[in-house]
Amino acid sequence: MITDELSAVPGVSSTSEQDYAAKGYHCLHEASPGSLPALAAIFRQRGFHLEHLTCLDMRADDDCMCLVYQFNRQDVPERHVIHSRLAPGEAGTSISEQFIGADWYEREVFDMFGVGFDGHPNLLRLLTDDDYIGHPLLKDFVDADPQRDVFAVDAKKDGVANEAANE
Amino acid sequence: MAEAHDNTEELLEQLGPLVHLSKLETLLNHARANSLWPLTFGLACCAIEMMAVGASRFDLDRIGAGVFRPSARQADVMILAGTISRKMAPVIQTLWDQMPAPKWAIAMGGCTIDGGPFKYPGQYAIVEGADKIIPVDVYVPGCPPRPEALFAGLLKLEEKIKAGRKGPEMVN
Amino acid sequence: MSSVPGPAMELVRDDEDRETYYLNMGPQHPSTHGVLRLRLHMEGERILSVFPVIGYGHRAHEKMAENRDYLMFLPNTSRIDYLSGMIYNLGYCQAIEKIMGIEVPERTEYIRIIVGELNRISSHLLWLGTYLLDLGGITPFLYCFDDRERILDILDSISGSRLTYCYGRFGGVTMDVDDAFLESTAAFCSYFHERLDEYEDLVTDNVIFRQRTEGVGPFSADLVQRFGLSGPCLRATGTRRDVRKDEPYGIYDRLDFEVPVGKTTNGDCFDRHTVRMAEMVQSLHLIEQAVRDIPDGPVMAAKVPKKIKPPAGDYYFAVESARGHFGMYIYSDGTDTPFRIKLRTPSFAHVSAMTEALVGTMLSDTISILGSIDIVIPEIDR
Amino acid sequence: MKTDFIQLFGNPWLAIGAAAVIVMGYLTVNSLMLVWLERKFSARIQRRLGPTEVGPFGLLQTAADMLKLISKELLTPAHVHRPLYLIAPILVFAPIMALCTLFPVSEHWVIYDYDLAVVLLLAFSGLNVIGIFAAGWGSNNKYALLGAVRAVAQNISYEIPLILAILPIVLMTRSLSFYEITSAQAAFPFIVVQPLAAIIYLIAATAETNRAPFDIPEAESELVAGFHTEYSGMRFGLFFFAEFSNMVIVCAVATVLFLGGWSGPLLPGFVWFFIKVYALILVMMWVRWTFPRLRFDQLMTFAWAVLVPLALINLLVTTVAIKLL
Repeated sequence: MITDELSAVPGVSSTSEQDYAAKGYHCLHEASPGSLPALAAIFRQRGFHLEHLTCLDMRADDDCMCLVYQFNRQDVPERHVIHSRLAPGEAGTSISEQFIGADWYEREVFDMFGVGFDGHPNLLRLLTDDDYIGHPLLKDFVDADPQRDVFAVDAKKDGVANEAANE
Repeated sequence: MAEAHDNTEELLEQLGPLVHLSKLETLLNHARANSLWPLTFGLACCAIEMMAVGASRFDLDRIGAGVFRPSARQADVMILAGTISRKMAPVIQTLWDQMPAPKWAIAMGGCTIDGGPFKYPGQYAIVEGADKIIPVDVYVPGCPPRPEALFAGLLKLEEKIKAGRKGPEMVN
Repeated sequence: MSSVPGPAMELVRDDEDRETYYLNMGPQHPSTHGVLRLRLHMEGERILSVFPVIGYGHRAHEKMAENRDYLMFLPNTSRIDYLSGMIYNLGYCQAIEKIMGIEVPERTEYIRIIVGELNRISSHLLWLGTYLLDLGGITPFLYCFDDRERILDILDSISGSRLTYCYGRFGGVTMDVDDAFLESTAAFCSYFHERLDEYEDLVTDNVIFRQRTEGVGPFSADLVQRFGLSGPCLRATGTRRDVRKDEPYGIYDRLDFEVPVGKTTNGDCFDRHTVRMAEMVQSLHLIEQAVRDIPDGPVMAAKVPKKIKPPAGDYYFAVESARGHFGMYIYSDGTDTPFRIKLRTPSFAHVSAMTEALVGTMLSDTISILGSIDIVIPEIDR
Repeated sequence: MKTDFIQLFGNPWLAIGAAAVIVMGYLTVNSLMLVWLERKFSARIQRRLGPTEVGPFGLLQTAADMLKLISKELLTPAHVHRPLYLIAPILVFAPIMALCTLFPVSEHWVIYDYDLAVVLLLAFSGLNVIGIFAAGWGSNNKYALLGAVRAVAQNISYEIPLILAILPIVLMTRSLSFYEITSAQAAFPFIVVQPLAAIIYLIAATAETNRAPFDIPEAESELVAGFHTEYSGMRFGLFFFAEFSNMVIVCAVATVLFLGGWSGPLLPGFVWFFIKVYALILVMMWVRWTFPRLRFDQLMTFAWAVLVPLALINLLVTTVAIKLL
C-alpha cells in the first residue's frame, strides 16, 4: 500500500483505511486541490489509473464543492478515493498532464458543476450544447424553460433567461 | 382497414391541383408505398430494435423497405429511433430538410412520442417528443417497441401513403 | 451559368504547411454506432488529429437519479448501456444489496449468472455483426442477429422485454425460472458451441478480415494506463483484469472460468476480436455450470426494507459489463433519494482514448478501430 | 451466316435506331431483374426472404423502386457545381450502351461486329471512371470527393491487369473481334488453356464495376454513400442502373473471351450465351455478399504487386508457347 508515500505529500490532510467489503474502496484521502498533481504523479509512477473523477455539490450543508478522485491499479484491485474540497467559486488544478484521461472527466465536471480547472488544455463543455448557459447538476439548477421550442428562440437570448433564473 | 382505399378520391379532391391524373397518382402512391427506403439513423436503444427488424427474423426487405440508405438524399422515410437530445435536435432538422420530398417520418419509441422514460419536470437534456422538431406521420409506442410493432408502423405508413398522403406539410 | 460555389474542400495550410482539411464524421454516420461525432483533421486519407464531440445522446441519467428514490431509478439502469442492460440492472441491485446488507437466496445468484452471461453473449454477438458491417462484410451481421434473437427469446420468456430489462429487484429477481427456461438455455449453449466454430472459420480466418484488423490500432500499455481502459480493450493488451475475478460479486468466485487475454502487449483490433470470441466461450461455460447445479428455493430475499435508506457516506460498486468496468459511485445523505450517483462507464474512457489511438491512421482504419472498441453512445453521454 | 444489323436494315441510321431500342430495352429489363435477383440472392445467403410482397415472388419490387425514384423530387443542392453534377450520370451510363452492341449473341446474331471490339471495350470501360469522378467532384461534398478520388485510383490501377489478362487471348486468336475470338473457341473454351488470365480478368472486372470486396468508392460504412452521396431520385437510379448494366457487360466479355460465347451442346447458341453470362453474374454477387472490404492501400498493392506481375508472367508463358507450337 502506498498510503505512507501519499500522506507525505504536503497538501494531504488525512488518510483513513476503509472497510472494503462495505464501502467498495480501500482508503480515503482528504487532499487540498493544489496537491492533486503531485498525488497524481505518484499514482502514475506506481501503475495506478484514474478510474473516475466527479464532483459533489455540498454547498447546502458545509458550503463547499467536493471533488472526488478515484484511482485503482490495473493488475490487483487497490482503490483510493480522494476528496478535495473547494470553496464555491474556487477552481481545481487539472491533472491532465499525468492522466490525459482526466481531460474529459474535468470537462464534464466543468460542464455539469461549473468548477473550473486551471492548467486544462481546452476547458469546453462536454455533454451539453457549447453555448448552453447554466450548470445542470447543481442542486439549485432551474431550467428556465425546459421544453422551449428548440428553434424558435435563439439559445443565447434564452440562456440569459436561464442565467437570471439561477441568480 | 379495407375502407382506407375507397376514400382516396375525396382525399385527392382536397388536394385539388389543376390537372388530376388520379390513376397515375394511385399507381405512384402504390409504388412509393412499396419501396420505402429508410435512413440509417439510430439515436439510442430503439436503433437496436430497428436493426433487428432489418435482420433475418423480421426482414423488413419483404415489404421492400430493407434498403437502408445512409445518405439523406436517397432516403424516403426517417425512422427516429431513440431519444432526441437537445444537442441533436438541430442535426435532425437539417437531415429532414436534406431529404427530397415526398418524405415521411416514423417516431419510434416512447422518447420520440413524448419523452418516454426520460420525461420529468426539470428535464434539461432532451426534446420531449419528435413532433416538436419535425412533422411525424406514424407513432410507434414502446420502450423499445418490439420489432413487430415497428413493422406494423411501417405497414400503417404504407396504408397512409396509398390513401394519397403526399407527405407531412410543415405547419409553421 | 450559375456562379460556381466555393469548394467544399477548403484546404487549410496547417503549421507544417501541409494541405489539410476538416472532415466531419458527423452525428449521423453509418459506422459511428450511434450519434458520436468525430471532427477529423485530415491530410488526404491520413488523419492528423481527432476531436470527438459527444453529448448528442446525453439523457441526464445522473440528474434523474437525484430526484427519484433508489427503486425508481431501477429502469434507468438498463437504458444506460442497452446492450448489456441485464448486467447493469442486476449490478445496480447488487450494489444496493451490498450497501444495505440484504442477503440474496442461492437460486437467485445462479439465475443472475445465467441471465447476465446470456446478455454478455448477445452484446458480443451484436458487436461482431456491426464490426463486420463496418469492415464491409454484410452477411455475418444477419447470422449474428439470428443467434442473438435466440438469446433474446430466452431472456424475453422470463423478463418480458428484449433489450431494456427490469428483471432485478433489491434482494432477488422478479420471476422464478422454470425447467423450460433451463432446457432452452442448455439447448442454446450446445447449439452455440458449433456456431462459434463456424464464426471462427468464416470470420477469424478470413484473409481480408485479417488484413483489415491485424496490426491496426495497437493500444500501448502506457495509453491503456493513461486513459484507464477496461474490459476487452484492456485484456487485449495482455493484462488479466476482470471485475468478476478481481472483485468477485455474486457467486463468480465459486464457478471456474478463465479470463481470455491477448497474446502481445499492445493489443490491436484482431486481439480485441479474439478476446471477445474467447469470452463468449467462457460465458457459455459459466452458463452451463450454473444451469447444471442451480439449487431450488425462493427467488426473493425474506425481508427487504420497504424504503431503501442507505447510511450516509459514499460507496463504490463495480460490475464487469460486456464493454468493461462499469462502476457506480453512490453518495448517500441518509434520505431515500440518492445525493449523487456517478456512473463510471467503460466506453467513456474508450472514446477519450480515440484522440490518441486514431492519430496517423487512414480513414478505413479509423472505422476499424472505432468498431473494435465496441462503444454504445448513450453509455458515453449518460 | 453472320448477319449484323447493318445488313439486316440496309440503311445504317435505321440500324443504329434499332440497335438503340434493343440495347435500351434489354438493359432496362435486365437491370430490373438483376436488382431483384441480387436482393433475392443476397437474402437467401443471409437466411431471409427478400422482397415477397410486391407482385408474385416480389418480381415487381424493382419496378416499384424505379417508379418511386422517377417520381422523387430531383434535388440539386445549391452548393453543387451544376454542369459537372448534371452530366455525371449520363457520362457513367453512355459508354455502357455503346458497349452492348459488340457482343455476338450467337453465330447468326450480332448487333454490330466490330473488328477492333477489344480496343473499343477497353477505351469505353475507362470512360465511366470519368463519370464517377465528375459525380464525386461535382457534388462538392467531402465524402463524395474522397469516393471519387478512390474510384479513379482504383479503376486506373485495375485497368492494367484487365488489359494484360485479355492480351493472351488476343495473341492466341490473332484477332480483336469478339466474333472471331468466339468462333476460335469452338473446340474448347479458352479458360481451359488460360485459367490464370480468366481469374485475373474476373478480379479486375469486379474492381472495374466497384463491387465488393473492391467497393471502396461507395464504401457505405466509411464514406456515407461515396460518390453518389448528393444524388437523389432518378439520378441516383441511373447510377444504380449503370452499375448493374456494367456488371452484365463485364460478364458478357468474360463469356466471350474465356467461356466460348455461344458454343455449347444441345441448346441453341444464344441460350448458352445468356446462361454463361448470368452464371458469372451470380458468382460476382456471391463474392459481394461474402467478403469484407479491402483497405484502400491494400487494394492498390494487390493490384500492382500481385495481379500485374502474375498477368505479365502469364503473357510471357503464352507468347513462348505460341512461338513453340
